[in-house]
Amino acid sequence: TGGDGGEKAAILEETLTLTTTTSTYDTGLLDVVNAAFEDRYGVDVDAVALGTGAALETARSGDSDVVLVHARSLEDAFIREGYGVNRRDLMFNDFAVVGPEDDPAGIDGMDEVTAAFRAIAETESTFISRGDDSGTHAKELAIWDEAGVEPGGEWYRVAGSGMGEVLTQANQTPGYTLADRGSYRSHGSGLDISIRVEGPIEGGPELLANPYGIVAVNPAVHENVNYDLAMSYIGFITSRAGQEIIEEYTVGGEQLFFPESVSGDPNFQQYVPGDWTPDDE
Amino acid sequence: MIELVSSVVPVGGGFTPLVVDFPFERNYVESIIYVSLYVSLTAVLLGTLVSLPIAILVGFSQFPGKGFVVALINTGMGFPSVVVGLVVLFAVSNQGPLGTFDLVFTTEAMIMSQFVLATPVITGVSLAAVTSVEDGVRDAAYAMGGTRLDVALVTIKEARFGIATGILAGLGRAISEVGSVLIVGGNIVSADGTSVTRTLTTAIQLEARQGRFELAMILGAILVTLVLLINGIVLRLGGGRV
Amino acid sequence: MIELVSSVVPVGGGFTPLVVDFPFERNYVESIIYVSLYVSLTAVLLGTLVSLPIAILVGFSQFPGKGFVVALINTGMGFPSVVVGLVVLFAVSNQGPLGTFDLVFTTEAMIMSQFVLATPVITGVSLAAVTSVEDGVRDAAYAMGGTRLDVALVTIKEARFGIATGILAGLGRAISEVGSVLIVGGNIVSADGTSVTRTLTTAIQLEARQGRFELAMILGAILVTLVLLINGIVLRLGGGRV
Amino acid sequence: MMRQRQQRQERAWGSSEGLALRNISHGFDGTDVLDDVSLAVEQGETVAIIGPSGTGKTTLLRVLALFHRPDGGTVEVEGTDVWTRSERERLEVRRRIGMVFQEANLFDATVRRNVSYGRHIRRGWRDRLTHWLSRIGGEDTGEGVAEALDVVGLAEAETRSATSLSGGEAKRVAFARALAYDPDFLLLDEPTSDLDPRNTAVIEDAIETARARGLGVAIATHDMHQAERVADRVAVVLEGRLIEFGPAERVFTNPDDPRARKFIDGELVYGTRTGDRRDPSDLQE
Amino acid sequence: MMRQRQQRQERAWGSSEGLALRNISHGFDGTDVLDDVSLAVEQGETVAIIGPSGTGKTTLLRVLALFHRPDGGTVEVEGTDVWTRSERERLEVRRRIGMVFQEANLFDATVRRNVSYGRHIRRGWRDRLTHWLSRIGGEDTGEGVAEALDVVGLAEAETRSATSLSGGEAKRVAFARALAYDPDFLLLDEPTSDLDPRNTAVIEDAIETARARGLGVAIATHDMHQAERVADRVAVVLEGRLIEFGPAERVFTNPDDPRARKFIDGELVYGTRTGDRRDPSDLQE
Ligand SMILES: Nc1ncnc2c1ncn2[C@@H]1O[C@H](COP(=O)(O)OP(=O)(O)OP(=O)(O)O)[C@@H](O)[C@H]1O
Ligand SMILES: Nc1ncnc2c1ncn2[C@@H]1O[C@H](COP(=O)(O)OP(=O)(O)OP(=O)(O)O)[C@@H](O)[C@H]1O
Ligand SMILES: [Mg+2]
Ligand SMILES: [Mg+2]
Repeated sequence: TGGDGGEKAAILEETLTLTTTTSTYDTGLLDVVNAAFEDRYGVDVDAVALGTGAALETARSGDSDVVLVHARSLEDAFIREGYGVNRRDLMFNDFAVVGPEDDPAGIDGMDEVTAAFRAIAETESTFISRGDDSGTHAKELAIWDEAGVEPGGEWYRVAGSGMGEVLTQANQTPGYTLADRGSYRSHGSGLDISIRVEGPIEGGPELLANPYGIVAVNPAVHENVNYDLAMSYIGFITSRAGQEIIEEYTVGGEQLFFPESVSGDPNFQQYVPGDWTPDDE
Repeated sequence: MIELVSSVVPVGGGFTPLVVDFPFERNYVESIIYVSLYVSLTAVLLGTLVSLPIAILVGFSQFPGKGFVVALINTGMGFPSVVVGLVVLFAVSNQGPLGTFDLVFTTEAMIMSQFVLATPVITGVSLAAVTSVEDGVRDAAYAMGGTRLDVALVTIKEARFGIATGILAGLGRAISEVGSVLIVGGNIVSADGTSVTRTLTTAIQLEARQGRFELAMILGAILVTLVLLINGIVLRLGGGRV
Repeated sequence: MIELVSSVVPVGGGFTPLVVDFPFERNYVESIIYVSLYVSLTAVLLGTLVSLPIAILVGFSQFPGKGFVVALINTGMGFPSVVVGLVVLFAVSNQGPLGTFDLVFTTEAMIMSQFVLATPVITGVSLAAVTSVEDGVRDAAYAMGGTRLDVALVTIKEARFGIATGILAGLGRAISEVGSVLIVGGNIVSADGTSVTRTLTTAIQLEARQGRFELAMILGAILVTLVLLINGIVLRLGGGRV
Repeated sequence: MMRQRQQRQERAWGSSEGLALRNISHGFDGTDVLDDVSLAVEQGETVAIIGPSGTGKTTLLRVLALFHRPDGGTVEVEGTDVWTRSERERLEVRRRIGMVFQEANLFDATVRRNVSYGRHIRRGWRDRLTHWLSRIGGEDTGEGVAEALDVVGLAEAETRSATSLSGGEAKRVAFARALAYDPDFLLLDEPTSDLDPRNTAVIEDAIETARARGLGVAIATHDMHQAERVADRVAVVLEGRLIEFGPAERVFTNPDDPRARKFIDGELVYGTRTGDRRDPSDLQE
Repeated sequence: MMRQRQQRQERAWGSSEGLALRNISHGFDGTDVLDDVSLAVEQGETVAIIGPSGTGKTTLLRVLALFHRPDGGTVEVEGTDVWTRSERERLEVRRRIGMVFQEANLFDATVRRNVSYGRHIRRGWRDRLTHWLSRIGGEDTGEGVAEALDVVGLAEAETRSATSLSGGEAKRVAFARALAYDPDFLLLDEPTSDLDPRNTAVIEDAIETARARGLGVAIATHDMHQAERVADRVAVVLEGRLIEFGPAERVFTNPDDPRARKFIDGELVYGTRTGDRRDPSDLQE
């Protein structure tokens, strides 16, 4: 609490609606961040977990004030269309290839994720794809592309489900899948599959990096959105205090996310679409 | 259901025994139960108020295309909840016709979508129940000077067991569905761990998604127990014939 | 539902008009429809075969605790589909009692979970319908030398409209649910874009997750149209009274 | 009763002061059941409606009770064509008519609730609520219920469930139900068809009492003896037509229509098992 | 019929060759309805069961038709205690009994299907299937249906829906339904209660024909004239007890029990409207 009464009372009634992806939500990080934010500003944060596409779509129709996702290309489109403003790099973690204990494709410990994907395809080991246009799905397709493999056939299963469901499926089938570290860690006990190819956090390839961004909804498009509050939230979460919370957040004793917004070497590209150059227009 | 849980637990392997350690905050579970009951019971209550007159009207009037109307009502029993959720979302969204009321991610929007889901079930089953009431009984009420409303009330009384079943089927559909409440409600809890728009079903789904199956089961058992209690009450009140 | 879609499209802004360009592969949609119908109709058929004897037995015998049994049946109408999905998943998983049959992520597992969801609805509504059949009609069948089965068949015939409603309500619950089929079926399509375990509802859910609400609506419209057709057929066959 | 007497003076243009059918025709799904039937039941008289099975007696009574808007002709109450009036006014008319159906048509409730139902629905909604609230915790005694049940000899059955009654008992409860709210007209469809002679006599006594109090009674009956005993006027219906309508004495002794005579005679010669039975076919025109 | 004659020789230990009740007592929910009733219906005879309303006539017929396992006493068919036999054997017995209920209890189907139902369920499942398949595209003609309907004068109603029948028509269809599958026993509960004299005579003729063909007929009736006309033996039931059971002539002219005489007399003096009616209370013991 704290802070002086006058200003606080003005925003006390208000609610900030944050849409995010289920995988982000399910790590539990936002519970901690939002509690701190609510404590500081005295406003309620409604965190709504949706598929990546739905999270952005909800923001497009002005039903949320701020979006937190990890799918840069979709974020870029969102900004290009004018729905989002003031994107900030927020934090990152990484993806990892998880798979069964007996490792039928023999990829355990490979340094190159593209090689691992090629091995999976060659051995026709079951691979479960998110198939839902999420950030994770986009990353998976990028890796296949990089590996020069067109996935298809009996072994390649398109699940069209969230990360949690796909992890359960991979565990049950069993099969390989690409998972973000946060979801893998925070998935409940009883997973028999484990990490086969590590991401950059554990020294794996940069290709598996998973950066998160946060974007405010453009108040010029939707005048009803709570832009001030959204910016307060972005300010808070990218502040030193916010980044410390992210830094200190652990599941099962391990750090899940690595802060990225506080940097001596600011990345201007974070405010605009990733592929934008000044002479674009 | 409780039995189900305990029979299931060993399969999942090494879970904490349920009795030793209830894995949820009391406040969390209580608020979730409250939201579930508030939303579903309100939706079913409203649905019943709308359904009974429709059932009586359709049941006892003859008009061309009646069969089609009945088929339409019954089709409502198969509305996919996700689509209903989306339709309600569009309606309450800022651009939607109800945008000014600011209902996105509120219990009111959840009530609206559950109303849409439950009402055809209540109407359809009540219609069948009401149709099976003998003409003679309605004739008697009419002959004794009953108004339309009196005749309708007598009919409802005679069909009470079927109507109670319809209401319970509607409640079952509402309280057990997850597709629409997730979309229009957003499954929100406040920072102090109190449910804003989280229901038992969305909480179950959350736990299941995260692989915490035993917790999902516990919440499921709570839901089923609640439904059983409500069923007992409704059948006792409404189903004199049982 | 078609109307809903077109009234909703403008809200979402600049979507392609529906007629101009059907946004799915024909093969994809056809295989999804096939899986949906196969799973739900099989589950409802099996559910009906189980439900009718139970409804007749419970409806016409008196025993202590009957009210409780009826409440239990009706409680089944409120089973949360996610929990049913989890229970079936455990049953068919490698460690589960049915592990040897290798049913995880198959349509068979989906049929099992939809059977669990649809049967209580069919039983509950049929029970109410059967209870409303006059004793005199059953007496007549018995007096004319009917076996138990004959009396049961006469009862079913008299209650046909109510039973048809129950079957349609069960079908509605099965074909519109997404929680359990997603868990036990996995929403899988093969690489050539043919559905393995993807149903209309899981496809709708997928589109909705991706924010492609208008595609979700189109699939929803297809689903509702199918349900309407089936309703028409069932009511024509079974509901002579309408 | 005074009310009606006054109205009689005021409404000189009405040719009947009771319930009347004028040139009624009515059918179901294309088949004609009633054809040009005119008949009146005045207050203080009993009209018996007789005729073979399936001839239209029940339909006639139901048209009188305003169940069906007739396909042709008018239904008049004290000279007023009721089907030109508002539903509200027809409700008032219906509330002056008590009906006993051919089947008992009891509600699935206690005998008491069946018999008190007529009074119940005449209460306003506020009264119903007060009454309902006052009943919580105690049982309704139901004014008039015990008296009406007493008339049919079923006073002790008041708290029984109507579904457990014997055929004759149910019929008697239905009679009590029609009596209980003190109507001006009684329409009785075979009210004693399931009753033994003693109970038949009880009901006939009740009918006579009602008539003496000024009610207009119409009774469809298949029992010629009963028609002779209770009726002031007799209507003979044959295949939907009224072939005879006049004072009981004349119709039974000297009917105008030969078929009416045959129908009534039918009964008189069926006296014993070995008796000379007529060929049913010679009842046809 | 020959079958029964043979059995009669073989089973000398049976004291009745028809349907018999021995010391039957039966009740519902704690109340006694029948108390120590013994009665038999032999083949080739008609037994009338008379008694006031609510006295137990219907219950007695239902015990005869094996609806209720009696609380006490035995139900015997040709000397065999049926309730000690298997359900299969009881089914065979039931299939020899035709019953007409006090209410028509028709199925919600056509008249034809109602009347052919008895034959239908006697078919094996394979026959039913063949029959059902052979019917697709054409309507079932239903052997015996037209004949049975002809007996009750409703041949032309064959294709009508049973729900649209008048009260008396429904009762006659119910009678045809019981006749249609040629039973050995006919149990009739007020079969003519809703019928005019002509149709009553038709039914009574049919009863007489059946009796002459060797059927055993039990008829519960409230019509003393009818009992006199059709019955060989008469049973008088009063408050669940059989107070009189003997040849019709003796019971009607000279009953043993004074209450039986009073009950029967009740009818005889109710001849005219002005007649001397007895106080119902003097029928009580
Ligand atoms: N199911 C039942 N539950 C309770 N009581 C019953 C039931 N059936 C009949 N009774 C009672 O048993 C008594 C005898 O009934 P039953 O129907 O045998 O009379 P009945 O002689 O046929 O009369 P009626 O001439 O009026 O048809 C009546 O008092 C009746 O109320
Ligand atoms: N709802 C209906 N639909 C079609 N036909 C009907 C309907 N109600 C009655 N009928 C027919 O109309 C005719 C007259 O029926 P109604 O019931 O008036 O006869 P009724 O004189 O009362 O005969 P009963 O003495 O047998 O009761 C009958 O042929 C009957 O089958
Ligand atoms: Mg009639
Ligand atoms: Mg009886």
